Amino acid sequence: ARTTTAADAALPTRALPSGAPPPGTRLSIAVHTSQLQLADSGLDAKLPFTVSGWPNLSAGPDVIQGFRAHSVDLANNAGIPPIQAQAIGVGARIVAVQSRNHPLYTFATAPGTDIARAEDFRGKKIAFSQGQAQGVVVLRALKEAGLRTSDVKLVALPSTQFLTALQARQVDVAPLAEPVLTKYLTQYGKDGARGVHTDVVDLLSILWAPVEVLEDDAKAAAIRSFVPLWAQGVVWAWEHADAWIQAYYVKDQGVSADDGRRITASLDQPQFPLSWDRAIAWEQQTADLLAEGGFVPKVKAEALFDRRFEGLAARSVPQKYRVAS
Amino acid sequence: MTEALSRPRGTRRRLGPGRAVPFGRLLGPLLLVAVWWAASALHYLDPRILTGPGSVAATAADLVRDGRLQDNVLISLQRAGLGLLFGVLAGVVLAVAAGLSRFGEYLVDGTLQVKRAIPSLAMLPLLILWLGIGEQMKVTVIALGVAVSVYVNTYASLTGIDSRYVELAESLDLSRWRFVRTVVVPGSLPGFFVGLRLGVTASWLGLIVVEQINSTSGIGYMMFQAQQYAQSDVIIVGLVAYGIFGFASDAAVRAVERRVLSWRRTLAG
Amino acid sequence: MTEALSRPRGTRRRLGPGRAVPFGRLLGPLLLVAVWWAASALHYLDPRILTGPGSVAATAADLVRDGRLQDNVLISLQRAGLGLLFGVLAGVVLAVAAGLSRFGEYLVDGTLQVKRAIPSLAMLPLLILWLGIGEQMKVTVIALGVAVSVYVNTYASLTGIDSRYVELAESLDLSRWRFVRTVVVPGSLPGFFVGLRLGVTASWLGLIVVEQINSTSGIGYMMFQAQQYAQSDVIIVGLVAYGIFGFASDAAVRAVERRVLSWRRTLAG
Amino acid sequence: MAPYAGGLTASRDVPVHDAPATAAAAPPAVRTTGLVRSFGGRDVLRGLDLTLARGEFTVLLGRSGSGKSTLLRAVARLDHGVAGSGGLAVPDRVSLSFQDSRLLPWLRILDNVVLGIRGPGARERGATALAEVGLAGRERSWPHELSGGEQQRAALARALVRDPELLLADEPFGALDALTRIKMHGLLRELYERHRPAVLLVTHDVDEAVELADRVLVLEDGRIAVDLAVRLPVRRSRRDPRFQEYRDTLLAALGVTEPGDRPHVHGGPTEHAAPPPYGDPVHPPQPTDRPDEEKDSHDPRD
Amino acid sequence: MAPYAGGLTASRDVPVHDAPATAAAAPPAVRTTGLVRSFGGRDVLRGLDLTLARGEFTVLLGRSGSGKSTLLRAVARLDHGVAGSGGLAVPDRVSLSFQDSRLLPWLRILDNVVLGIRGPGARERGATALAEVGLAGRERSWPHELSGGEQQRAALARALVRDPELLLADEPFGALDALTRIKMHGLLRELYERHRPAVLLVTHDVDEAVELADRVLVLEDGRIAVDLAVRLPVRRSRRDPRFQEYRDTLLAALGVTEPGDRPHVHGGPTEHAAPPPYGDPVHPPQPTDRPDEEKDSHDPRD
Ligand SMILES: Nc1ncnc2c1ncn2[C@@H]1O[C@H](COP(=O)(O)OP(=O)(O)OP(=O)(O)O)[C@@H](O)[C@H]1O
Ligand SMILES: Nc1ncnc2c1ncn2[C@@H]1O[C@H](COP(=O)(O)OP(=O)(O)OP(=O)(O)O)[C@@H](O)[C@H]1O
Ligand SMILES: [Mg+2]
Ligand SMILES: [Mg+2]
Repeated sequence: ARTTTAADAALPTRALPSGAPPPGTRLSIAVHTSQLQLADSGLDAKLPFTVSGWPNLSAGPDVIQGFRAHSVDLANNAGIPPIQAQAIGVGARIVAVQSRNHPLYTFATAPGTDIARAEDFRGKKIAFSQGQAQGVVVLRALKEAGLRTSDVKLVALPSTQFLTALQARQVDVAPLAEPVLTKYLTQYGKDGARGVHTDVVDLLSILWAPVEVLEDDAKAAAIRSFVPLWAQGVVWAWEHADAWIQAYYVKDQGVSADDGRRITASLDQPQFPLSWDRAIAWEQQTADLLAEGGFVPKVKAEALFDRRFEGLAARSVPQKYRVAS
Repeated sequence: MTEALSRPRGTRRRLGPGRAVPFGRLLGPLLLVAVWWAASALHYLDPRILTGPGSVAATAADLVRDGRLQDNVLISLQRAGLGLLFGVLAGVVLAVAAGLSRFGEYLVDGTLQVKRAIPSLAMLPLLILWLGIGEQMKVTVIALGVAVSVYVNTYASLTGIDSRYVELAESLDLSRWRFVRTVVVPGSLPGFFVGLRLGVTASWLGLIVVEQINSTSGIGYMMFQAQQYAQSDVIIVGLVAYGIFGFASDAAVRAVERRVLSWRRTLAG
Repeated sequence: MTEALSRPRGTRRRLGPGRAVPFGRLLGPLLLVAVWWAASALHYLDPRILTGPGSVAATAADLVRDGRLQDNVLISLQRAGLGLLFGVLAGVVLAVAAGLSRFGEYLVDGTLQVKRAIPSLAMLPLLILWLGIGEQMKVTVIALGVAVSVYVNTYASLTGIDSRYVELAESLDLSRWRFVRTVVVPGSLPGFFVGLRLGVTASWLGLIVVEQINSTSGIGYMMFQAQQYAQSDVIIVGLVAYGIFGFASDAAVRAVERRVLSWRRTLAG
Repeated sequence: MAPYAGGLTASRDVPVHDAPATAAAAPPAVRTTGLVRSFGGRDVLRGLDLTLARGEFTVLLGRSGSGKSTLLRAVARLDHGVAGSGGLAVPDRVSLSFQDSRLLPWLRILDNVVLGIRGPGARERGATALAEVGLAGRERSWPHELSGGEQQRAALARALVRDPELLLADEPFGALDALTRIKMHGLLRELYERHRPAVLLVTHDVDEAVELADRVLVLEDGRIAVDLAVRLPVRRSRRDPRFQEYRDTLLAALGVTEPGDRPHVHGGPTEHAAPPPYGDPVHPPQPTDRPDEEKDSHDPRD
Repeated sequence: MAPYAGGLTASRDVPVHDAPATAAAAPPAVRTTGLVRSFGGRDVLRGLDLTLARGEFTVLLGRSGSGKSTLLRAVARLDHGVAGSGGLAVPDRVSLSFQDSRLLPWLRILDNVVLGIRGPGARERGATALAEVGLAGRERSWPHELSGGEQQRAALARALVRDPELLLADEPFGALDALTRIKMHGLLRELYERHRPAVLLVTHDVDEAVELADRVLVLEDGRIAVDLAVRLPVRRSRRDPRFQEYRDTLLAALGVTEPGDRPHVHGGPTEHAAPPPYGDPVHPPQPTDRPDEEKDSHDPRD
């Protein structure tokens, strides 16, 4: 039986096993997009181990529960869930990093407000969902605009209610992503709704795994062989945008092709850093922002990464998808 | 004696409701739809806020054409059906156990009251830990919700059986099993049916919760996805589907109830 | 005639449950806590999966010391209480309206069956659009949930009143109002109490949903937060609080029920 | 037992009490014409015609299942869901005491009794009525705490306290012992003398019928088969030979023939066989004072 | 009415039927000693002693509310929640027909009747029993579709079909007309002759009591106040003067004094006053054939 170890246990220091995972190795991978990308690109033929399941979990708390329940060995999330996991003593490490330098979220304003820049947020009601990426985006935007949280009125809402809250004019500003943003602006632009762009990014898209999975040499080897395929899958989706929109957004997610295109357009070309220094620094900033708000205890970001995997993803993709950091 | 004013009418003013009209129960929902239709036809309703029935119907047609609606509904039906089955069984067995012995009552009843009070959102993490994130967990969550609905109502109805009938059963030296069959079960059926009706709905509502976890299909998943992408027309299609299923399953249970409880002579006739 | 074997006992084997033991209903929950305690004391339970009662108590003590628990509970009590009040009123009025006239039934009953089937998660956007994100919306959402629970049970019990009593009321030329007061209300009380018990719990559970919206306090908010951050010990404190409140409010309603329904002679005695 | 149909129908034109003296002029209290009531296709009442004069005390006899309760419910206009036809005219204030005592289990006895009356003195009147039926001190008991006979008396009190224009009583004394029954007879008689309602009382006790009634009806095959005016003084004695005659007539109409069993009717020495023979009705003896002319208001074929 | 307590207690040593011949040797069917039952502090049974021999047909009389039903429930060992004390020995197979007919509303009539029996032939036996009580063809009716008397007969069928060792019947004929009642007497008698159960039957009809019983008890003030052996032939005639004597004795014990009303007992010309006087019991006439010696098994003070 697998046992879990405490989060603050020593990082796995053993060298990564080099060879292919032993036969019979199984991984449960909660990366729904990879499942489709590998299947559509034919990369799945290269998988040197058995995927026992592709659980469709994406929300941070759900993935953390999946880790605890030993139902998930590897998952794809934004930067915040690892901090939350660390804060409550669930040991998990980041094993691959994709950076997104293009802002994913735009601040949509309610009709009839006169907000043009982040500086105008002062005194306004801002939709705020603490535990989610959108929450961090708000905190960062305020910080960059030189505002403190006490200068605005944060309205706690789950991100799924942001649109409703704007429509009902219960908040003045809310961070929206595509396709909701375009939908909202098209419908309410004539009433004076606007999008306020900031350069606040939700930098990280990561793969992460529980510590005890990483300590299992067979599974660690399997993960090591999976990381390149994951990166190549992401690149494949980028390069075959139309097929991907059709396969994922339209067929799987049930959005229209237009919406799918809007979403892809809002994304930047994928980038995989060779060095994780910038990622760690960004993660530390995020952790500090959350700690300042009193949402989680202080966390050392360094401990969130398993640097044995550093650059593995970057090295497996063509040059133009690599960045130094 | 005052003047004996005679009335030529056959029967007096009823205090209970009158005769039932077939399908009368549809009046309310149809009226609702009519108001919705009228409000959006008269542009009284901002289509950005609540899509009109026309475009909802169009969206529904689309969803049906590409098979998404049926597929999702079928999968959900299966989950809800399994959960319903196990939940009803558990609820009834627990109700009988708690109703017929004090020990059973003390063991089961308080525990279920506590369970009932605990939000499924909070139970979910524990159930994931015990049962994983597969179908087993999903069916269990649904079954738990159903079981509680069935239990509470069946138990209340069961313990409310007129003691004169219990006395009769004792005077006839009925075996415990025959007592259960001839007195307890029929006597608690009225409550059981209320519980079942609540349970059927609970099984549908449970889908919304469980199909957020590791699902790629189901009507709950569809609703959740639509919410993520702010597809308000899909949400409303889902909502209408929920409404129709809720109404239809309720009507089905009632139809069974009417047959099974035909012995009753009640206010409703 | 076979041998007349005489038994010296006073009364025969009961088919119903025996005499009630005061506070017996606590047995189940206490047993549950004992098992939990034992399992974590024997290190059978991974504390990261389910915190032991010891550390949960410590967390609870912390929460109480810094006032978070009481403050949150108090605020939530207020919301739940208001929602309960309006919900119970609405549920009872609707049940009487639907039970006593076919027109009322057709207008109200189907509509409420549909409403019942629609997840509150899906209703939420509409209610936000109509009522905003303030207290009004929160109390309304809770009241809607409560009203449905109370309605379904009260209506079922009301329409199940023995027609012989309706006939009696007619033969005595009771006015409609007096009929309601002396026959309908007392006759539907058993179901009303079941509905009330479900409604009380529904009001607590509704908090989880509404206190996600524009709240910075309340036990639902606390739970939701804890869930967002997967803080399992806070979740379990909240869970225990929910359990205790659920059990206590249920016991309170039952105590009232026992007094009000003291005329009943039932299986449960 | 069709031979009786109408055969015994006795008209009444000489009123026994003075209230029905104006019966010919005043409208009747109850008039049913061609009353039909069926359950599941089986006719229980088959075109029943019945006229009750105001202030007339009528007793209804009939075999178990002959439709007495059905008739009472029809006259009380309570059979909503029942298939049927026929004309019906009844007064406004009708009291029906049901065959089952039908006390509301959630109301205490006094509350049950005052259910049908209102006004400031209601509770006092209720308490008095309870005392009259021998239930003083039981005002706050629950119905289930009463014995069968006590429940029946409480139900009777509920019906009587309303001072109805028409009192329909379905076997109101069935569960009472002889002494209590006599008391209740007295009470009912007293109330009757005071307010002179029309009374239609169902009983299975033929002695009771003859003792109380101005007129006795026997329901058979869905019609009034026997309509017998009882012409006895108000204070009746069971040892009055005419009393015995009425009684034997009615018993015979009900199918009970004990030719040798009542020494004062046919003094034959025949040994009585137990169980006594039943079925096979014979023509009952006619009451000696039966008038010959018939009056339409009491003819069921009207 | 305490003067009766034991005063009338008649012993029986010459059995009327042959079953109780061994009564002295065989254990009794029922024996209660010092039975006390109270409701809310009020004693309804106050140290009641009763012994019923096997195969003895006993009728229990008593005022409404005197505790007859309470006694039957105690003997059937059904009063779980009732305060009380006393010794009780009863046979295993007891049938109780309740005062209210208490048919389960969710079972059809036949299912109600066969509720207390099992085995392969149960339904046939049930159908036969139903036919015997005159309800052939009503097997699939619901209880609420039966008239009061029909319900009562169905309940009687349910009690009889069990072939009990002890039959407790609480006013089983109260809602029946005279003819049906005679039929039911015959049926009960027949069953009794066949299986010889001990019977304890409650009725308010004194004629019925004398006609059916080996022994008549009167319950008063929580005890057996009168214990009267009826020494009449099996086939009884109501015109038998001894029948009338027994009946008048019992009526007097119940508080009904109509000295001049029964022409064949005391032929006085006294005009009967209505309502007849009640209360104030007088010492009843003693049955002429009352034996002098007393036997313990029937002495309530045993
Ligand atoms: N709801 C019903 N459905 C079917 N049959 C019914 C219903 N009510 C009464 N009956 C039948 O109609 C007949 C007359 O019933 P009713 O109650 O009037 O008799 P009754 O004369 O009052 O008899 P009893 O003296 O036994 O009370 C009976 O045979 C009974 O079975
Ligand atoms: N559950 C109870 N609670 C309180 N009092 C009761 C209860 N049951 C019976 N009694 C009282 O006990 C007395 C005896 O009741 P019981 O039913 O034995 O009388 P009974 O002799 O059968 O009368 P009846 O001939 O009217 O049926 C009555 O005065 C009754 O009110
Ligand atoms: Mg009747
Ligand atoms: Mg009784």
